[in-house]
Amino acid sequence: MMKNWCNRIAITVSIILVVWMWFIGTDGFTAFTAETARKNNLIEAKPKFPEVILEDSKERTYTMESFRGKNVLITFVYTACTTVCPELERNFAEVYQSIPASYIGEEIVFLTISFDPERDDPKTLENYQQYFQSDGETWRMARIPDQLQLKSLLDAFGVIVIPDEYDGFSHNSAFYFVNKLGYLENVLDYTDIKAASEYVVGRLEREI
Amino acid sequence: MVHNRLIRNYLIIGGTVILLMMGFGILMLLAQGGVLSLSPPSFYQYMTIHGTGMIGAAALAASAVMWYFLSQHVTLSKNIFKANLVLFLTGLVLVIIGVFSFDYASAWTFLYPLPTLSAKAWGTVGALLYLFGMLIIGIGFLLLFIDTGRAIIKKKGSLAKGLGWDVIAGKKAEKDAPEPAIIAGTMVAIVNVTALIAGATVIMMNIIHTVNPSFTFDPLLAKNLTFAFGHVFANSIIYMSVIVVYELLAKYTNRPWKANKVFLIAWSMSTIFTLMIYTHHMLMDSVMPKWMLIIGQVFSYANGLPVLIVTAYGALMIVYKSGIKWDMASGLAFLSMFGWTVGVVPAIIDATIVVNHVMHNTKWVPGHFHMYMGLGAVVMIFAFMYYLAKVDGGLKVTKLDWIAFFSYIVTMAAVSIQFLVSGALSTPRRWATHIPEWMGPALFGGIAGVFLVIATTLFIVHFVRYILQRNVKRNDLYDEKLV
Amino acid sequence: MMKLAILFYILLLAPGTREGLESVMVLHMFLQLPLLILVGILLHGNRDWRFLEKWNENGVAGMLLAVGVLIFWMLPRSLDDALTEIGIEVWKFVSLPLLGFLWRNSWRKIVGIFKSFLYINFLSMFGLLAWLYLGTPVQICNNYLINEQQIVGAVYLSIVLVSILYLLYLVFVRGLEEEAI
Amino acid sequence: MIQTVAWITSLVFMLLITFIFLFVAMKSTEKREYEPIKKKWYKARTFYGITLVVFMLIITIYTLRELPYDQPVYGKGEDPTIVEVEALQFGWELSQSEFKVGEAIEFHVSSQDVNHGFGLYDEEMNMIAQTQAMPEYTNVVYLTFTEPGTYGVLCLEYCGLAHHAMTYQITVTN
Repeated sequence: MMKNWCNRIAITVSIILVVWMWFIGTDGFTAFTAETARKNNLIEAKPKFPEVILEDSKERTYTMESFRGKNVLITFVYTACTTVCPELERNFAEVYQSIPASYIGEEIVFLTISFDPERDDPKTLENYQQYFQSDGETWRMARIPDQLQLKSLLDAFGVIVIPDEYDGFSHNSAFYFVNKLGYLENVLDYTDIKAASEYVVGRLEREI
Repeated sequence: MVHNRLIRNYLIIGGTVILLMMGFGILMLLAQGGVLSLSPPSFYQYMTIHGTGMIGAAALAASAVMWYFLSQHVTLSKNIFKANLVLFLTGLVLVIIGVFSFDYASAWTFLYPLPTLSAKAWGTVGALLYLFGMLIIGIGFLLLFIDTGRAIIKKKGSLAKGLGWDVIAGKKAEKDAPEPAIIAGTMVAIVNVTALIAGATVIMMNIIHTVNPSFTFDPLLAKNLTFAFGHVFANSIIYMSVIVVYELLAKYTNRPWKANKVFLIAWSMSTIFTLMIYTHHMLMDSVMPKWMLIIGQVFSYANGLPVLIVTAYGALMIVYKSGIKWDMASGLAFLSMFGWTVGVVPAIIDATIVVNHVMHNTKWVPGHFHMYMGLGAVVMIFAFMYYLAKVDGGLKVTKLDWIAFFSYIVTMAAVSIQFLVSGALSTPRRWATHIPEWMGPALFGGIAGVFLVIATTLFIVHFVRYILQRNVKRNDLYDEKLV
Repeated sequence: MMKLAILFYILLLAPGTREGLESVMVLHMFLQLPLLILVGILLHGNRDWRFLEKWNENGVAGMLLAVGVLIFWMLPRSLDDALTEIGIEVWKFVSLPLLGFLWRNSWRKIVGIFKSFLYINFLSMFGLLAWLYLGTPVQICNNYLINEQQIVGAVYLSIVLVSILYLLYLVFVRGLEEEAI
Repeated sequence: MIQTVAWITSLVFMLLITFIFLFVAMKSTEKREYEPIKKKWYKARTFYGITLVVFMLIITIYTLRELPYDQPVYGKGEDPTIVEVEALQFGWELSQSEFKVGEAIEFHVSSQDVNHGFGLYDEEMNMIAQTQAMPEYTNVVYLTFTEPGTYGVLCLEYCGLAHHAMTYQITVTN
C-alpha cells in the first residue's frame, strides 16, 4: 500500500517537473526557438537605435537622428546573399507597395542596412536597389562603414551574423519597426507579408 | 472471457455517431439540392464533422468487431481496449468543440497548410483543438493496434506467421493455418500502425506549423503522408469488420470457412496493396514521380482481386445451396459482401489515370466510398450488432427490422448512386452550392437519406433494446440457438 | 562501472571536449547529448537502487521524466540556449545523465506495450524532426549555420530508417521475446 | 466521352454483381452437400481468376498507353502557348485567358497559399481536364481546345470557406 502511494506521488511529481521544465524553457510555451525568444525579448525591451553613422547608396552620411519624427522599417542584408536576402527584400518591396502612398516618406521610411560594409559600397547598393525598385529616398539602402558601430547595432537588435565557409553569412531575418523617437517597437515575421503590412498600416493610422 | 459490456459500449457509441453523421450528410445534400439554405461556413463545418465522425465512429465500431472475435484466439488487453474508448471520446469532444465553437472547417483531410491558412475563417485555437483531438484519437487506436500486433506475435511467434507465410511457404500444413480472425487482425495491425505513424507525423507537423508559421514543410510530402494515413485507416475499417462475415456465414451455413493457401495469399496481397495504393489519391499531382502514379493505378486494380476472387467468391460459395436460415444478422452479413464487391467497381474505374483526369474530386469519389462503406463496412457492423443481440441477449427481431433492412438497401444504394451520377455529370466534390444542373441528384440523395436515417434508427433501436434488457443470462449460445 | 561513468563525465566536462563538441551542431546533438545519457546509464549499472523500487515501482514515473527531458532537448530552442545561457548549459549536464539513469531504471519495469508505443512514437517524432531540419528554408538554430541543420536532419532520417528496418526484423522474423523492443 | 464510358462500364459490372448475388441468395435455401460444390466451384474459380487477371491486365495496358502527364509531341514550328496559372484563396490568376481553337496550350499550375484544384469545364459543364494546384510545386496540363466557346475553371480541391466561389472564365475563339 505504502509502495503504491510512493509510486503515485513520483508519477505526479514527474509530470509537474516535466511541465515546469518545458514552461521555463519555452518562456511559458510562447517561444520554441531562440529566434522567437529573441523577438519576444526585443519587443519587450524596446532598445534604442544606437548612434551609428550610415552611408547610403547616394553616398550621403547621416545618423538615425535625421529620421526623427518618422517611423522607420528596417531589414538587414548583404547583397552577395543568394538565398534568404532576396526573398526578404522581395517581401519588403511588397510591404512597401501595400502602404498608402500618402504615408510613404512622410510617416514612414524604409531602410535596408547591409552588414557587409566591405563589399557593399554605395555603388553596389545602388545596383542592388534596382532589383527591388527602391527609389533610394523613401526606401534607402545603406551600410555602416564603422565595424564597431555596426556591431553595436547588431547586438542591440539581436541580429546574429555568422560568416560561413563560402564568403557568405548565416543570419536571422525579420522586419524591424522603429518608431518616431528611434526606439525599436516591433519585430515582424518577414514571411508573412500580409500580417506585416496590416500591422504597419494599422500602426500609422493610429498615429494620425 | 469476452467482455461484452465494453463491446456493447463501443458499438452503441459507434452506431449512434454514425447515425448522427448521416444527419449532417442529409443537410449537406439538401443544401446542395437547393431546398435548404445553409451558409457555406456551416456547410463546411458539417462536412468536416461528417467525414471525421464517420471514419472515427466506423473505425471504433469495427475495432470492437475485431476485438470480439480476435480475443477468442489471443490474449488482448482489456485495459488498452478501455483506454482506447476513453481517448476516443476525449478526442471527439475536442474535435466537436474545435469545429462548432471555433468554426474549424478544413475537411477531415486537413491538407497542409489549410489548417493554418484559413483566410481568417478560423483561428489557431480551433485548428489546435481539432488537431490535438485527432492526435488523441490516433494515440488510442495506435495503442489498440500495437496491443493486437503484440498479442498475435506472442501467440504465433511473428507477424509473418500471423499472416500464415509459413503455410504459404509449405513449412506448415494448410489445416494449421491461422484462423481468419488472426489473419485479418495481423493485416490490420500492420497497416494501421503504419498509417498512424504517418498520421501522427503529419498531425504534429500541422500543429507545429499552426503554432509557428515560419516553420514550413514540403506540401507534397505532407499530402503523401496525409493520404497514407487517411486512406489506409479508412480502408482498414472494412478489413476489421469483415471478420464478422467469416464467422457468421460459416456458423449459419454450418460450412467451414477455413484459411487455405489462396486465402492467405489474398490477405498478404491486401496487406501490401493497401499500404501502397494511397497514391491513387494523388493521380492529379503530375509532379509526383510517374512510377508512383502508375503503381497507384496498377495496384488499385490488383487490390480488387483478393476481394473479387477470394473473399466475395468464398462468401457466395459458402451460401450457395447451403439451406442457410436467413435472419437479420446473416442477411446483413451477406448484403455487406455485396456492398463491398459492388463498391470495388467504381473505385477501380476511378483509379484509372485517364478516367481520374476528368473524375478526380468529383462526386464520383464519395459515390464509390459511400457504396463500400455504407453498403459494406457499416453493414458488417450492423450485422454484428444483430448477431450479438441474438446470441447474447436472445432478442427477437420484429417485422419492423426487416422493413428497415430492405429500406436500408434501397436508400443506401440510392445515396451512393446519386453521387455516382453526379460524378458522371462532373459535379465537383465538396461544394457548398450547386448550379441548377447539378441539384437533381443531390436532392434525390437527400430525400433518400431521410429514409436511410429512419432505417438506421431502427437498427440502433434494436440494439438499444438488447442493451436495456434485464435478467437475461448473457452468454454465447449461438450454436444451440442458430441451428 | 561507476568510476568509468564519473571519469567519462569529467572528460565531457573538460573545456576542450566541451567546446569542441558544441561547436558543430551535429556533434552537439548526436554525440554530446547521447554521451551524457550514456553517463547516466553507466552510473546506474546493474545495481538495484533500493529506494527506486518504492518510488519508481512500475517504471512509469521514471519514464515520464526521462521522456520529458528528452523532448525538452529536442526543442531547437534548448540547444541554442545551452550555448548562450550558462543556466541551461548546467541543466544539460545535470538532466541528461539523470535521463540515462532513469531510463535504465525504468525500461525493464514498464509494460511491454508501452515500450512498443515509445519506440513507434520516436519513429514519428524523429521523422518529423528530419523533415523539419531537412526541408525548412529558415534558420532554426541561431547559433549554427543552415547547412549544419541539414546534416542534423539527415542523421535523424537515417536513425528513422534503421529503426524501421530493425522493427520490421523484430515483428516479421525474430518475434518479440520479452524485452526485445 | 470518358465520363459516359466510365459510368456505363461501372453500371454494367455493378448490375452483373447484383445479379450474381441475387442468384446465389435465391439458391441459398436449397440444401446440398458442401464438398461437391466446393470441388466444382474451386475449379471454376481458377478459370474465373485467370480470366479476371488477364482482363485487368489488358485494360491496364490499354489505359496506360497515353497518360495526361506526358507532354504531347509538337509539330515543327508549333510552339505551345504556356499559361501561368496561380491559385489563391479564393480566385485564379491566369497569364492569358483568350485562346484559339487548335492552339497547343500548356497550363503551368501552382498556388500561392493552400492546395487548390484546377478543373477545366466546357460549356455544358463537363470536365475536360484537371490538375492539382499546389504551393511550391507546378503541375502541368496539356490541352488543345477543339471547340470555340466559354470555358470555366472551377476549384476542385477543398481550400476553405469560399471554395465553391473560386471560378474563372476562359474564352476560346476560332
